[in-house]
This record gives sequence, C-alpha cells and structure tokens, in this order.
Amino acid sequence: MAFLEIDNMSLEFGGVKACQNVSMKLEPGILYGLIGPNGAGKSTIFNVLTGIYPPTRGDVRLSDESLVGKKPFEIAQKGIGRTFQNIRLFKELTVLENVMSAFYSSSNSSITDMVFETGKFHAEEEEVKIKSLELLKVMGIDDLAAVPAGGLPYGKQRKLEIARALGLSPKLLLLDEPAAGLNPTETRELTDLIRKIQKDRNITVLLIEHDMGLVMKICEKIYVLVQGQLVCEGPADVVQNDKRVIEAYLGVDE
Amino acid sequence: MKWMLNLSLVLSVLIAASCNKGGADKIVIGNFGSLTGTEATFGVSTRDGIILAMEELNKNGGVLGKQVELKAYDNQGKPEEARLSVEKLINVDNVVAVLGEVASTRSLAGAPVAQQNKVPMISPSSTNPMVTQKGDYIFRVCFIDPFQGEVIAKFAYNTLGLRKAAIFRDSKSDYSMGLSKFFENKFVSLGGTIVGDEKYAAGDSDFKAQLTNLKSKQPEFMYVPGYYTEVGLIARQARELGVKIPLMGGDGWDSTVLKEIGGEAVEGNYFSNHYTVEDPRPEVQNFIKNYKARFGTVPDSLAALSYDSAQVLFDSIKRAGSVEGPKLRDAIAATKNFPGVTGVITLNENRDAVKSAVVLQVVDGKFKFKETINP
Amino acid sequence: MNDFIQHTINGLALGSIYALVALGYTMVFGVLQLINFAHGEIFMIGAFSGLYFSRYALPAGTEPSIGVTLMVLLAAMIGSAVLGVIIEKFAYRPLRKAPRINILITAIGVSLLLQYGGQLIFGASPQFFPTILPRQNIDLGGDIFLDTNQITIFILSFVLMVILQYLVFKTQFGRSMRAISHSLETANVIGINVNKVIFITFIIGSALAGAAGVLYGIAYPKIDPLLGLLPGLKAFIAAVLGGIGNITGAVIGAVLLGLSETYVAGYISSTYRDALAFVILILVLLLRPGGLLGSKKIEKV
Amino acid sequence: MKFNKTILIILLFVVAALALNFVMGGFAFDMSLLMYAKPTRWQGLISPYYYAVLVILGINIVLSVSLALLNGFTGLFTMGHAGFMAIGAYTSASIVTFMLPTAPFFVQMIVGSLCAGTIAALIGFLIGVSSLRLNGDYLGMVTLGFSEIIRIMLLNIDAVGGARGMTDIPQYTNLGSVLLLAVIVILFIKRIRDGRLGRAMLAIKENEMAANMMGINPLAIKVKAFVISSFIAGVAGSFFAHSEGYLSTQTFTFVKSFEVIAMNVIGGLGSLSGAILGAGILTVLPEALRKVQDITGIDLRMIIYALTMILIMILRPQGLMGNREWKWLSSK
Repeated sequence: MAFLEIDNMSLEFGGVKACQNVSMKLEPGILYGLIGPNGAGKSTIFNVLTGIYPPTRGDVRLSDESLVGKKPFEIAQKGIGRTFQNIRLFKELTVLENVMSAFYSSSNSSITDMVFETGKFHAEEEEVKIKSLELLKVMGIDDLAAVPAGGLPYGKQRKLEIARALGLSPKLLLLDEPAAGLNPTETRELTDLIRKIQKDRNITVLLIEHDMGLVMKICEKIYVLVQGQLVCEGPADVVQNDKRVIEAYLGVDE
Repeated sequence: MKWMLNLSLVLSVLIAASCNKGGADKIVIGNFGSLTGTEATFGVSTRDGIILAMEELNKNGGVLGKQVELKAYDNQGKPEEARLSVEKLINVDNVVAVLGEVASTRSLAGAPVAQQNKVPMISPSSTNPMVTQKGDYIFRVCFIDPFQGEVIAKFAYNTLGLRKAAIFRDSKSDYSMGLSKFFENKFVSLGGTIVGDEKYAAGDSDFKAQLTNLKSKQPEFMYVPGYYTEVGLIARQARELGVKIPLMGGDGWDSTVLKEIGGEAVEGNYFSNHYTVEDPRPEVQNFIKNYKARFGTVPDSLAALSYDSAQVLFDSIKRAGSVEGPKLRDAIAATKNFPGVTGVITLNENRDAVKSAVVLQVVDGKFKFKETINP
Repeated sequence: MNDFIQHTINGLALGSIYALVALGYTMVFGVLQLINFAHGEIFMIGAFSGLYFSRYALPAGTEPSIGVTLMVLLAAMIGSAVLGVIIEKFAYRPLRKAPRINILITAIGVSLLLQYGGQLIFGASPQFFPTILPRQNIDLGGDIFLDTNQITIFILSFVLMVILQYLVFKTQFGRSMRAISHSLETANVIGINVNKVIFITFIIGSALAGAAGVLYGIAYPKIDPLLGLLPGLKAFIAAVLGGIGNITGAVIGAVLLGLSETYVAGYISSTYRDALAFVILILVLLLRPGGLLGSKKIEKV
Repeated sequence: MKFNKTILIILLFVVAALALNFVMGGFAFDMSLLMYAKPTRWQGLISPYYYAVLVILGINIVLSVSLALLNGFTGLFTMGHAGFMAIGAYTSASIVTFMLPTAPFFVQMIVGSLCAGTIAALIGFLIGVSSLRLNGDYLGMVTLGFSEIIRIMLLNIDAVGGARGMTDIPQYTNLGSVLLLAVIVILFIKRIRDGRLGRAMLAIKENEMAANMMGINPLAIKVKAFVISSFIAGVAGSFFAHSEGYLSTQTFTFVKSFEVIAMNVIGGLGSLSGAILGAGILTVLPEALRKVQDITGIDLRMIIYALTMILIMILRPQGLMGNREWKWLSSK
C-alpha cells in the first residue's frame, strides 16, 4: 500500500486542463523527482497535494485518508510540508522565528499562558526554540538566527524555507525547485543536504527541479509531466532514455 | 527607563502650562462650535453673531471698563471635542462665561463642565429641554422644542384650518426629531391627524422616495422641521413631484440660502421663527445692517440668536458688576424684558427664554410676517 | 401602482447619478486596483468648478440652454481633470510600489484634505448651483411626474458608458489599460508606458467625475464642500455591486442601488435607508466578491 | 527570572497608577470613600483640561494598540474600530445607568467594562467569521459598512437617547484607571505578539499562503485577533462613556475609525511603540494646534492633519518608529 496516492486526478480551470488523469504512488522514505517542461503543471500538482486547489476529478490519499476537501492548513498538520518556487518566507520575522512559526499547530499554550507568561509557556517556547535552532544547524544557517529573513542572501533563503518546512516534522516534503537561482557550488551543497535530510529523517521527498543533473543524481524515482499528463515514470536511466521525454524536452524546453 | 523620564517631562510641561493665567485687563468669553465638518455653516454663523456683538460693545468702551475678548474653539461637530473645548475655555483660558453650542447634543456634552466649574453657559440655539436641566449655570436665549413645535401646530390648525398633517423629519438631528414630536402631540391634541411620517438624514440629497410616499397619504400640509441646508432641496423635489400643499418648518429654515436653493419651490411656505426682519425695532434693523456690513451676508437666525446670547451676557455682566461665576449666574438668571434681536427675552425659572414666536411666510423671495404666537 | 411607477422613475434617476460617479471610480480601480477615496472630492471640485465658471465666466443673465450646459460641463471636466492629475502625480505616483494600505490611507488623506480645504476656500455654507439647463416638469398623468433633467442625466450616463466601453475595448489605449490592470510588471516589460496610461486614465476618470459634479448640481442644486462624501461612498458601493473594474457593471450596479434605495425608503422604512447601501455592500462582498458581472480571479501560487 | 521582572513592572505601574489616582482623583486610595463616593476629579495638581486630555490620551492609546493587533500584526485592514467602541460605550452606559445605578462605582466599572468588552467581542466574532475571508481594501470597506450600520442602529434606538444622545452617564473614569487600563492592554498585546499566537499572526500578515502551509489556520487566527481587538475596543468605549458622561453617535463616525488607523500609521504599522506614539501625537497635536487657530482665526487642524498623513505616507511610509520598538516593548 502506498503512503501517498494520487488517483486519476484531473484539474481544470474554466475549461483549461492543468492536469489530466495524473496517478502517482509514493512509498515512504524515498526521494522522488518530478520533472517536465515549463508550464507542464508540476507546481499545480503540489498545489493540489497541499489543498490549495481542489481537484476537479479523482482523489488524493495520504495513508489511505482522502485529502480532497481538506483545508490547506489541515493537510499541513497531517504532515505535508512544502517550499515554494518563488520563495515565500515571512520576511520581517527573524530566521529563527520563521522556523518557530511552523511549530504553531504542534504547541498548545493558550492565550492565558502567553499573557501571564506561565511556566508552561516558557517551557514550550524554550523547547520550540531549541528544536528550531537544531533545524537551522542542519541547514547550516544557525549563525543567522536573529537576522530578519528578508535580509538573507538568496541561497540561504532557499535553505531557510526547507528548515521551516521541516519544522512541521513532515512525513512528506515537497520541494519546488530548491536549486533555482543557485550557483553550482550552492547547488551541490544543497543536493547533499536534501539527500542527508531525507535519509536521516526517513521522510518521503517529492522534488520539482529544472536542474536535470541534480534530479538524476539523487532521485530514486522520477515522474515526467508533459502538458498536465504523466508520460513516464521510473529510475533515472529509464527516464533518460524514454522517447516521449526526449521529445518533450527537445521540442519545448531550452 | 528613559521613557519614564520623558513622561514626567511631558507631565511637568503640562502642569506648567496649566498655570498660565490670562491677562486681567480683559474680560475673556468663550465660544465652542463646529467651525469645520458637516455642520460648520451653523457654527460659523453663531461665532460671527458673537463677534459682531463683541465688537460693537468694545467700540462703545467695553463692559466694566474693560474690553472683551473672544476665544472660539472648533469641535468639528464631535461631542467629545465639545467637552474638551469647554474644559479648555474654562480651565486654561479662564473665560467668564461660555456661549454655545447650536446642536443640543454638543451643548449636552459641554454643559456639565460649565456647571461643575460654576461658569455660566448660555446656549444661543440649543432647543432640547434637557440642555438647561443640566444645572443652574446653564441658560438659553432661544425657545425650546415644545413651544416651537406647538407654534406651527396651532397656526396650522387654528389660523389655516388644516386638519391632516404629514411629518418629514431629520433622523440625525435632535432638533428636528424634537420639534416633530412636540408638533405631533399638539396637533393631535387639537384634533388634527398625522397621516404620514417619514425620515431623512442630514446630508442626503435625494428625498423623492419619502416625498412620494407622503404625497400619496394626501396630507393638507407637510411639517419639515429641518435645517435650510436640506429644506431647500426638499421643497424643490416636492414641487417636482407635484406636491402642491404648503410645507412648514421651524427656525432652522431662516437663511437666505433657503431662498436661493429652494427658489420658487419655497414660495408660499410657512415657518416659525424668533423674529422678523420687517420688525421696525432698531435692535433688529441695526443688527441686520451691521451684520451685512461686517460679514457681507444676511444673518440667519443662528447668528441673531448668538448675537442675543452675547448681548444678554454683556448686559448681565454690567448688572452684576462682576465676572465672578455665582454673581454673574444670578444676574443672567434675573434677565428680564431684555430687548434682543430675536424678541424681548425673559429667562424663566428653568433658565429658558420665554418669548413669543412669529410665523413667517415666504412671499416673493422674502420672509413675510404672518402672525405672532405667544407662549 | 402609480406610486410604484413614480418610485421607479425616482430610483432610475438617482441610480444614473450614482452611475456617473461610479464610472470614474471603476475605471481608476480597473487600472490601478486602487480605491480612489478622493474620487468623491474630485466630483465635488467638478461641481464647484462648474459653479464658479457659470458665476464668473458667463455674462450675467445668461439664459439656461444646452450650449451653456456644455460649456459648464467642459469647464468642470477640465477643473477636475487638472485636480485628478495633480493628485495622481503628487500623492499616488510616489507610492506605486508601496503596500496597498499605504495608498489607501493616502487616498483618504487626500480626501480629507480636499474636504476641509474646500470648507476653507469655498466656505462651509451650501451654495446654490445656478440653473444652466432648461428644465421642465412633465406630468405623465395619474399624478406621476418626470423631470427633463432626469432624462438628460439618464441618457448621458448611458452614453458615457458606451463611449468608455468603446475606449477600453476597441482602442490601443484601452488595450494598454487592460494590460496594466492585468499586471503592472508585465505591462512594463512589454513596453507600455505605464505612467502615461495611468495619467490618461486619471484624466478621463476625473473628467467624468467633473461632469458628474455638474449634472449632480443640476439635479440637486445645493452644493457644499462635503458633497462628495456620500455620493462617493454610494458610487463605490455601486461599482462593487456591479463588479469593480467593470464598466457596464458600474452602471447596472448604480441603477440597482438607486432603485433599491428608493424602493426600501418607499415601501419598507426610510429610517434605515442609508444603512441599506452598506448592507448591500456587505452582502455582495461576502456572497459574490466579484460583483454581479465580475469574474472570480484565481490567486497565482 | 523574566517572570519576576514583569511582575515587578506591573506592580510598579499599579503603584504609580494609584499614586496618580490619589493625586489627581483623590478617591481610590481611601477605602472608605471607595464604597459610596463618586470620584471627584476636579482636585489635584493639574488643570482639569490637561487632565481630560490625558484621559483621552489613555483611551486613544488603548484603541490604537488594540487596532495594531489587527492592522499591524495580523495585516487586517479594518475601518470599523469606531463601531466596536460605540458598542462598548453604549452597552456599558446602558448597563450602568439602567441596571446598576446605585452600585458602588468600582462594581459599575468592572461590570460595565466587562459587559462592554464581551458584547463588542461577540459582535466582533460574528462580523469576523462572516467577513474575514475578504482581504485588503474589501475587508476595510466591509468593516466600515458594519460600523456605519451599528451607528445608524444606535441612532434609532430611543432608549439610548437616539439623536439627542445619552445623558447623565455616571462619570467614574479617572486618570488612574485609564492609565492602568492602558498599561494592562499594552502588556497584554505585547505578550500575545511575543507568543506563538503573535508569530502566527505575523506569519499570516507576511504571507498567508505560506502560513497555511505551516499548518496555521489563517481564518481562526484572524477571528481570534478580531475578537481580542474588538473586546479591547469595547472596553475602551466603556471607559470613554464614563469619562464623558454623555454619548452621541456623532462621536463614532468613520472619522473616528480613521483617526485610530492614522495613529497606527503615523507611529508605524507593525510597531507597538509606534501605535502608542501615534496615539500620543494625534491626541496632543490637535489640542496644540488650537494655538494656531488663535493666530489664523480659522481652523486649520483638519487640513494639517490630512497633510501630515499624506506626507508621512509618501516620505516615511514605515511611520515614525518603522519596525522598531522601544526597549521595554521589544520582544527580547
């Protein structure tokens, strides 16, 4: 039984078909890649998974529970964390606070606790802070904890987004072009980090990426999406040699 | 803790400022009114009436050998600002008396302050009975809603022989609501009936829906006790809808603006007022002449009333021979048969002016005297 | 029944006044996504420009005529357009990239400044707007009356709507406008002179407000510096009702608002007449935020 | 350690407030007076005018800080704060006048302000649940609409005076109690901001979509912020009512809502210190500008006020404080 299952999912916007009959089965603890030309609907799949768009047809199930009709924050609470193609950090919060915000739903001090600064409040804040700092350390940006997130260099913002998503303790992590805009050194660094996180925490990762090298290097299984339809799936060598994939890339993309 | 230092600094400045007393060679009087905002036109007229009275007095040597100075504060039509300006007038500017406000709402907000500080306050034109009930230092020189409301009821019923009335009132204005209420009571008790009752809100410009309704009730006349700012348009739109019955109103109509805006539509209509410009008394004729010369416009009833309130105050200071609160209060309370512009003013035991009202009719763009109605 | 017809006539007339103001509102919003709070005040300045023009520029004793009306309209449109451009250049342009709340607050600030500045310059007392258009009261029989002014205004707002519709959908300028309303950045990238288009939009929107001011003065010949407040708000509500940014919608929304205000005052209660507009606003925004003719936009993620 | 310090600060404020109370009101300190005396506010060191200005300052600070929770921290642009203040003011005034006319003033104060806050919060909840799905200008317009509807309804209720306004409301608000309220509210809001709730609010303000993806329910948080804010506005209304002794709907117009927004904006949206500073400036400035009126003879206050708003927006859109906080209000 698959851990996350996309079952024959289609999404239409007023007649425009963004996704057609997409089916995916993700097993726990595996690093998946999702590639495809621009406008193929990769981010759209993320948006369906995270509940931003309800699918027009079909179903999405996490551990056999349908996610269709659930609110985005409910899905996040169930353990799907994500990053965004165009970084969406809380720019005026500090780096540390960004990560701490992800612990909102897992902590439970009440307004009274906050207002009277009870022992429980302090204990919880302390705990969240320690956990958040740990995550920052993992991503190698713990020295910037007190800096407003908007002030970080681009590459570090990408890392912070991942750290923040990890704050949810996700079972499934969706990374939307984490290497976009990074230089080769940074990309290499990030690649290693992603693999390390995935292994250490034993979580499922679904990665959208333009950088073929990166995808081929770390993904155990790759899905190829062309014009809203899955055309191919399998390990790197299978995908690389698939005729439809080559066509799609040669025909459309740079 | 630097902010604490700042706070104490601010406090000490405030305290120091509060000890600053006005000069002793002048008598300072205060006025509060809405000089800006939606009711600014009323506030400005009122202030100008006081200025005229004061300048005339000062030209003739002032009172008790001193010149009079006016402090006029704006309250933007807000009651809380009204209260604050009275506080400032009394406690910072040390005025001997306060003149104001037009609207009963703001007089009600300011009156308790005057009362607590034992500084007399004379409202020129707040007609709600409650205003002077705020205490024995609060007076007014206008008549109150019950009387004015009854004036038109009596006039319509007795003089014109009309039996069916419709009321069109301004729900935002206490004045209009008050007049309507007392008009209704009196008219019904005389034996008339109210066939229709509609509301508008000051600031509206379209009244046709309500007027269409009132028209269909077929009243013999319509009571519209609002201010001239709306009544001109109401009259116009009533005529456009083919309403031919007379409209009647109160002293809020008294302004040249009514004639300008209403044009032919206000012709033939009646309203109650404090005085008539046809009155040959020198008080009236001089006031109109001087006001025109000073401000370039024909005074409305608010200006006349505030002029009178200032005159009553000056007369009382003269009689009291002092500007101390209690003495001045007693002198104002003793005002009897004072020849004001708006009639002969006598203050009764409720500190309200007792005077007769006149009913005027708009004829050929002029307010023609019709009848005097006594209390 | 006669009452109903009279109410309908009244409502349509009121609605067409709202429509005139709403057109300018919706145009500026369409391009800048900005609720131009000062639009009501531009409208007020239009009315005063018309007043002063007819008082001082026209020879005394000029008889009311259509020609005079057109001249006054033109003067008011110029007056308002100049003001609109000044506001755009000095208040809105420096804030083009600022958060929307800042622009909105500036707009409210401009609106207050013009209201109180107006009280200072024009005086607080209401003034009579001269009769410049010959008007006649038509008795339709059965105690129903129709005013020629009402017809004029109704036709004018319809004509203006058609012209605007043409301008926006059939001209190069209109295409640039729509491109900007779609995305300011993209419009910049594809070589549209954004500042120029916004500038012209403000001229047109403000001139429309100026014309509305004069027509308002003709219909309700009492003008004062705070006159823009209520029509401005009502026009905004009308624009929202029809689908803000949508030209036909603004007119339909305005007429619906005028009718419903009149019917409510006529048949239910005049007490809550002014609350009605807000109730409509709330209901539309909560149930159909795009308005009657507007479409729902999908947020880009 | 931190806990002890805050208790100390609160105690310090209580003592300071009581001392002020004693000096300026001269009643709360005397326990025997507490039971029956109506506060006499007209004694002490400073002129009643400045006293009244300070009371209004305190109320304005409370309003401004409570709006900062919405405007500044949660990014909700509302234009209906005057409506909640009106509900609080009228609720408290009615309860005290009609139901507790003879109770000792502190009972009136506590019951009155709690009821005021509760009713305001309840209505805030209803409005919030229905309208907080809207964003930006639209939310502003809807809240403005609600506030106007509230005002028109109050205007037409004869029991609370209608157009005439409500008179003879017991005047027990004094400077000490207002300052105490202000301090409590400031600390309250500060601590909410610094807790997980505040972080969630800021997250929503910064990027609602991302907050959603962090498992934060934006609507729930917004409603919470709205309810808290309207509660405080209601309490402020109650204090206002019992300071003025007179209520009229003319007070609670759109202009009042806008004034409170202006306080936030001038001080700096998103800064608690800014909200306080803004309230201070917009309370003192109009009074100080009365002097200008003495010279010019005409009232330029509103014009200067409007110009200030525009200039600040253009020249210093982040407000006077920007995102900074005074030391005692900063989160660390």
